[in-house]
Amino acid sequence: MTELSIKTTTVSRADPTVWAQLFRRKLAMFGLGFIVLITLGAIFAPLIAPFAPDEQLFEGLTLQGAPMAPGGQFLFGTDLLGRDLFARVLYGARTSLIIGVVANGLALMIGTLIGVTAGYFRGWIGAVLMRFTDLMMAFPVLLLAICLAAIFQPSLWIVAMVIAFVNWVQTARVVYTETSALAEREFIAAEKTLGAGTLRILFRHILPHLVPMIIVWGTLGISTTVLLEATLSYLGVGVQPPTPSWGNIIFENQTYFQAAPWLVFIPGAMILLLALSFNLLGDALRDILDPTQRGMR
Amino acid sequence: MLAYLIRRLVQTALILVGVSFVTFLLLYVLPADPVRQIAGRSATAQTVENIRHQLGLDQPFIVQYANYFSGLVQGDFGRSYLQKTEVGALIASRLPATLLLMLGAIFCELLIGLTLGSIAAIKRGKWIDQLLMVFSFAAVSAPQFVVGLLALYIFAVKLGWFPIGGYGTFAHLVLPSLTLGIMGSGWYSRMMRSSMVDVLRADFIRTARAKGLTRWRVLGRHALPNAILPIIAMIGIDIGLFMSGIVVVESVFGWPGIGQLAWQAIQRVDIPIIMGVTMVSATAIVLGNLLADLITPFIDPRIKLR
Amino acid sequence: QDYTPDPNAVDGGGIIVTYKDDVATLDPAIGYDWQNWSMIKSLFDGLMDYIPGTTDLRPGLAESYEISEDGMTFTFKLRQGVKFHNGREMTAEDVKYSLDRVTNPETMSPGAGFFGMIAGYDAMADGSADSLSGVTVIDPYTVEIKLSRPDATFLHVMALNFSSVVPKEAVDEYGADFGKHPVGTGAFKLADWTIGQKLVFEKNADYWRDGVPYLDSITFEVGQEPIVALLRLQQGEVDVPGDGIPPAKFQEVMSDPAQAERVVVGGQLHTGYITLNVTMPPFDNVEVRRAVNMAINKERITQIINGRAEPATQPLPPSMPGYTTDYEGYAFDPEAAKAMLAEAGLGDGFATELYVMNTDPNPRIAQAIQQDLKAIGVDVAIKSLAQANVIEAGGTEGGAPMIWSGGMAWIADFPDPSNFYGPILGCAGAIEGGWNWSWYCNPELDAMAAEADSITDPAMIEARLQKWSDVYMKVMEDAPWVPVFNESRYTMKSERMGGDDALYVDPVSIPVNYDYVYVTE
Amino acid sequence: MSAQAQTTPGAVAAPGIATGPEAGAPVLTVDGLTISVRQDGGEAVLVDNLSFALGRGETLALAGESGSGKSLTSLAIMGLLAPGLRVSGGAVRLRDTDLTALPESALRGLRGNRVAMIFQEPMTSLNPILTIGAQLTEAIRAHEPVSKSDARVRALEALKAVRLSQPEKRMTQYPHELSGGMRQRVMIAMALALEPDVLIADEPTTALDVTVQREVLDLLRDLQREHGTAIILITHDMGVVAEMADRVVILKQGQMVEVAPVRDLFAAPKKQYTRDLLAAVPRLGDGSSAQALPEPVSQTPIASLSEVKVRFDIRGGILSRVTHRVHAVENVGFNVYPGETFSLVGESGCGKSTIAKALVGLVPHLGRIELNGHVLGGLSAQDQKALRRDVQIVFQDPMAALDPRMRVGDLVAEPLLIHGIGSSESRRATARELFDRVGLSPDWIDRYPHEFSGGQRQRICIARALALRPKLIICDESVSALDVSVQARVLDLLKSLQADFGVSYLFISHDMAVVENISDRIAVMYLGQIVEMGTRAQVFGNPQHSYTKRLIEAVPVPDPSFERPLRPRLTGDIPSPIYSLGEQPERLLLKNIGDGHLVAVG
Ligand SMILES: Nc1ncnc2c1ncn2[C@@H]1O[C@H](COP(=O)(O)OP(=O)(O)OP(=O)(O)O)[C@@H](O)[C@H]1O
Ligand SMILES: Nc1ncnc2c1ncn2[C@@H]1O[C@H](COP(=O)(O)OP(=O)(O)OP(=O)(O)O)[C@@H](O)[C@H]1O
Ligand SMILES: [Mg+2]
Ligand SMILES: [Mg+2]
Ligand code: NI
Repeated sequence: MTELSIKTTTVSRADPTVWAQLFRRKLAMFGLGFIVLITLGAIFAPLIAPFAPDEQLFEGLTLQGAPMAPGGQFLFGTDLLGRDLFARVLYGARTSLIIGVVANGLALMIGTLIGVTAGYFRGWIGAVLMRFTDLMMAFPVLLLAICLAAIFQPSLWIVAMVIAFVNWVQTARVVYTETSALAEREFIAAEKTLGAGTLRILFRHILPHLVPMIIVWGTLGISTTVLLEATLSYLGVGVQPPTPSWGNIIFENQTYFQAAPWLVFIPGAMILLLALSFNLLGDALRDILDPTQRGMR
Repeated sequence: MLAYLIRRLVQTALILVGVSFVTFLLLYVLPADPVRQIAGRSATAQTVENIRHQLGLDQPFIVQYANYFSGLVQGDFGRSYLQKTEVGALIASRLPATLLLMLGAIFCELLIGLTLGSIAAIKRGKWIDQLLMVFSFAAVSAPQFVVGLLALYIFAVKLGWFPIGGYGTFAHLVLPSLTLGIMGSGWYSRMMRSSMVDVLRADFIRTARAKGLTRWRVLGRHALPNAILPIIAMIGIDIGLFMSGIVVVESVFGWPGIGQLAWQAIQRVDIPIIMGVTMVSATAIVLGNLLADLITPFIDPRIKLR
Repeated sequence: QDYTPDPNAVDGGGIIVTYKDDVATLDPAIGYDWQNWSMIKSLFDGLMDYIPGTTDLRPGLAESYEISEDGMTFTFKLRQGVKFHNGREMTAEDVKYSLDRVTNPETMSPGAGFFGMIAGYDAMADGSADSLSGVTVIDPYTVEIKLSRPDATFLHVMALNFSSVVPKEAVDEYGADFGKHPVGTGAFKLADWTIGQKLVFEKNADYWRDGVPYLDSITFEVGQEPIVALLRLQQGEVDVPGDGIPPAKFQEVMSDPAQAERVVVGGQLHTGYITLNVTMPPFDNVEVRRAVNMAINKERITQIINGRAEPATQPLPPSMPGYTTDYEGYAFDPEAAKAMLAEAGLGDGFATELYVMNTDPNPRIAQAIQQDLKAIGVDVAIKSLAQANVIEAGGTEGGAPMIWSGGMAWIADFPDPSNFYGPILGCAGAIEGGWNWSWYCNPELDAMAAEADSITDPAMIEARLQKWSDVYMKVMEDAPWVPVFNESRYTMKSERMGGDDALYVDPVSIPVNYDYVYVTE
Repeated sequence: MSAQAQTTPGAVAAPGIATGPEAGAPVLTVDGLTISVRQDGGEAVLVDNLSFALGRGETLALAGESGSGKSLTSLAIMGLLAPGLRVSGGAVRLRDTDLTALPESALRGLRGNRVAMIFQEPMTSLNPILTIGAQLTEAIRAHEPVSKSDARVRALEALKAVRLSQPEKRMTQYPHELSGGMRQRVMIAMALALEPDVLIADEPTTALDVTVQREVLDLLRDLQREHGTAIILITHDMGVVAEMADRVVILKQGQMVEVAPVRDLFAAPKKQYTRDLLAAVPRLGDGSSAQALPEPVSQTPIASLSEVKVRFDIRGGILSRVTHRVHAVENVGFNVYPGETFSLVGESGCGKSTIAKALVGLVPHLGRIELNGHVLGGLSAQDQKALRRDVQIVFQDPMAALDPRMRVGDLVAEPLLIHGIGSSESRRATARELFDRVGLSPDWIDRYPHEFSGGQRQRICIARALALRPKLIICDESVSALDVSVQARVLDLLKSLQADFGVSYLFISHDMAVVENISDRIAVMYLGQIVEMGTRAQVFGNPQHSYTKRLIEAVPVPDPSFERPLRPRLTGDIPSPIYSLGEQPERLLLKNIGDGHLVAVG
């Protein structure tokens, strides 16, 4: 198990400068700032939010039952039940962060692991893993969701698990293709002749080359999983009304995007910014940690 | 190669059997009774039992599956519970529209994604790169329903360039393809950028430039094919991802595809249709992946099919 | 005659109607969606019919009918010279064949249960007979139908789509695909059906009613998102959006006078309600059920759906005969409700679940209900699921404590008070897989209902309706339901559409009675 | 300004050119060129104020220490410096145009057409997913409006000119299917086909055996004669410098040490560095003076090969069926004993690297390979790992063999880590020490591979192989890119390790002088088979096989005044190891002609 223990050496050596370099990058700092802001907002939502997220305010609806536009008493306006959208977005961040970061991260990890293994070994291990991936991809996810919804009590963790369980397949496939190309490179052969174990080759030599792609999948995955959560919740697997999530706010209100655009565009912008922030941060970290990019800005 | 192909086709068949079994099982345990959907709200218990018997739904699971499966291998998808029509015919009548839409979407994705991704990679770190990054993320974060309606509103209603939904001519195809493809184009452009950045650094690009090749040739002939490898893998995936988006896009644009059929069937537990659509889309996905795997060695000769 | 044709009506022209969902079938024995219901009505005819725009019965393919003294035998005299779309004349044999077909288990008709009062039905249902013994062909133009029990709703049943007369040879020819190749006697015939895209009906020139239909053709475009359909209506591409005005567009339409003018409002035979499962504690306590009834703010809920409904007081909708006009229902009074709960020993409230179908606006309504109940200390968890799952939970004993009926709600099959009782409030429905989701079973009321339905004498109609009124008042006392609102129908039409407004909110032909509307240009 | 436009006639093979009408006007002038790299805290200068001029038809040799900035200078001329590097001062003029000031679009028109370049590392410089043919024809068509088929014909000619066997077949192959020398010849063919005004050749013959090198050099001279091409030749091989160059620029650490006509330089070097450099040049015949090692008779071999065969499939057709086979290695057998240096020499593409790869299990082989008593194949993971500790290989193409995303220090320390040796500090210390021993600054261990020069990378690979102190090191052209002084140093290092620890070497090289210098025994390979094998004295002193003789004759002599006896240029079919399915090369039988000196008969 000496294979993995090296990890710290390089990182720690670069560590002091990573932060310093990060601080010099405006965009990365913007990303970090937004992530921190949203996380704090989610944690301290009860202190910040002017109303409870599920309180259907009498003054939140016009007499005809129309929601209030942003501004005035309601910062982000109100939704179709007269609830304060600002409060809902704040509380919704809790769900969406868990889905976008945890579930998506888990899916990414599983996918990478399976993809790398299959791509490196090819042969029957690769065949088995990739055919399993095919199977999962071909599998009707919505149906599974409907089934789970009826069997389990809906909960955030179930939907997170479902997302992690079904969303790794795409990553796995792409990682697989990349890895099988990498595995043919000469430096991997060189590593083998040094006696490097499989784990070491996979984690120290192949994985770093996949990092840019993993950043792409990971950050774009934030958006898609947050939206997927809404679909699954809609079918009854995940959070149930009135618990807000950015995805379900959009989902519930998307037909009203002309009558009450704020109901779709504000949570939409949040998702976009969250994914973008992670991307900016990830890109910056990659630039800093990845030597081959040095001096390219 | 031939041996590989045969092996993969056998595996494909096995996967499809697996998918059919699991889906059938899911539908079996699904706490929603198709018979009650058929019988309707005024039915007596007797009627319900009659129908259940007629459809063979009172038999043990294994028997039901065996019956379905034996039909399947003979190309018989069964009859819809609610429409009473042959599922095969229903799917066949809608499949062309869906395939057309998917092709259109893939075309849009590739066109937009590869172009923007390449531009971003070339202009790495410039403002246009950042702008394109925001575009990609917006494309991925935007709910397709809203994108579709906005597109319809702007290009069909306000500008009148395209018909407001419908099916038939090329003009009908443009907006739905674009809507379905826009999300993928976000993915593709990010993927493309990332792999292009890598490739542009390679020594052989330097060689190509040293030959004095035009910019287009360096990009098109040397950088693109090297960068496109992960993209190829995505096309197989896309077919799977489309299956979820297609429901929305089809209904916004009134596109007579398979998505709407599937959605209605799911809601009403019309098992033969659900099974049929699942099998067809599973086949498409698995074959799409197979195709991607077959193409890769042609693009990167270092990879060998094993 | 029973109906005066519109003097301004002009012949010719075609209209375009859109729907989101595809049309499953046009087989009258099978079609039971609200969208193919009116299409089938235009393609087929039954012995009985309704006066357009009303809930009043009139003879259809039957020229006249006679009822025996005991109300157990009906003798229908058929119209002569009525031709099927295939050119053959319709005879009494066809009537008998059609009734046999719909009650034959092999047909798997969801409407078979309606025919339970016809003699010989039971033998059909259990498969021991292949023909209804109660239906006899007297001569080519006379059919006699014997009942096994007196039933006042029988004539309404004869007006149902399920009773439509179909030609045997066409059914035999197409077999299970008859639903895609319908042949009837209706005002329109199917000209073209492009699956998943559109259906074209064309005028039946040989139609047996004189003067109608006016339209040359109707095109149904399916698979069209309601919002887009409305957009197309605003562009003048569509004449009637079959799914109505989508909630998201409702205010926009109503606030524009030019558009609002083209909206026709009418009642429909609909009630939205919450079922309270009387077999599950604490709803087995009538006090708790009453308290819940008093806790729901129906005004607010109607506000949420943009005022497209009237608060309801009882199971029956106001336009239904037998509606109790002077009944106030449970008043909205959270304080009293709270007190009542305390009395029932639930002063600290309790936790329960509310099942709801997951299409807008139902989850929203459920959330409003949730908030109302929270105010009296009841903690409601919402389970928002696909329709089939909700129906399943409702039909499972102990499956769902509360269900909001929206989206699956009871729209009457025919305008008779009995239609709101049997399957959804009677003991017959309180079974595994049944539709009585509150599992409310009161044998006493069942007896009353049977009694009311056995009053077949037209002269006694008032007495019958009073009986029904009593039944529903008793139901309200036991409070297995919270009737929430009666939804109104808002139909929008294009500028060129003509015809009486009543035709656009026809209670039995939704959205439009195609046979009588016309276009002005 | 030290550079003058004057040229001195006197190049051996092309006496007429330098005095040609245009000789006076420089084609290319490099004027005060300074190249710097952006680093964390500012800029560091890599090439400092370099000036020289190149006349028409002239050959200018850039020689000097590995890492002195030769490659950077040539890249700067092409305008192809990697991002992060930039020309921070001076100018490069092609006739009158200042290339450093030209926009990319204008440069593009000049590249390939007027100035062409042969890159140092051929593996990474060829597009891995395009066939050789595609890459060649494309270069031709980029500048001349010829049809595809014409371009193909010319590409074929170019491949034939560099003496690549079966050029038609090669056209359809991919870079990774060619041997190192073949790739290099493809690069040369590409540049030659363009017939540019100025050709920059960065170590063009490092991977070529001397006979082919000879051909290629002749070819360059032909080009020069026919088209008046001016050549900048970067090489560390003083023999090549002596034979080819008109003038020589000596570089050290980014600075010009000396510039002089070739004869003057060799005859009377002015600077100490130049003198050292020349003194370090290995000469054929020197090796015989080295002391002979004890006879390794009684010992068991550390590596033993018998009847080893390696074949590669070539697929064709839509179904990718195997149509041909490369018989890369055929029935090779030899032993390497502990403490011995065994050299493999032979024509480029004859299977040397393939044997090396088979020894470390990277290509599947037939026959028997025994390493340290274990038969290769079917070993347990543990045994395999242990074996890997004992046998190390230094790959031919150093850039491709280093993980581009790891710091070189980590790369060098990695074998220790893999085998669980030492603590992280001690490993780091070892890495620093190894860097020092191969002549690299220990301060560079936190850099990444792409930040080094070709020769430096080669040394990193050597350092990595040494880290474990293995029993057998396979060196595949491992000193080919090193300048002579560093080369001498590295060779000394290898020898001292051998003396101290009894390390054995399997040494693959095309540089006969080096081979003679270092080897105990030598095997000469030709087309996958061994044609002659014996001790150094036997092979160099008494070459029997015609190919061996040719090889020794072709060695360039580091003396500009040396007159090479005229020999007919090689013509006719170039033998190739590719056979159709079912065909086999004829098996050569080795005959012992005394004292274990084996020679192929027939
Ligand atoms: N991208 C880079 N970043 C930093 N330093 C670099 C970079 N590229 C090259 N160098 C340094 O510049 C110096 C000159 O490199 P160059 O490649 O020109 O050497 P060279 O003379 O060609 O040597 P060799 O004969 O070994 O190929 C070397 O010391 C190298 O470490
Ligand atoms: N992967 C491969 N596929 C097909 N042919 C190959 C492959 N690798 C090597 N060859 C062929 O095998 C033969 C021997 O190659 P090898 O690399 O061993 O030559 P070499 O003796 O090391 O030559 P050089 O001195 O030029 O490096 C060549 O003809 C080459 O084309
Ligand atoms: Mg160099
Ligand atoms: Mg080699
Ligand atoms: Ni020429």
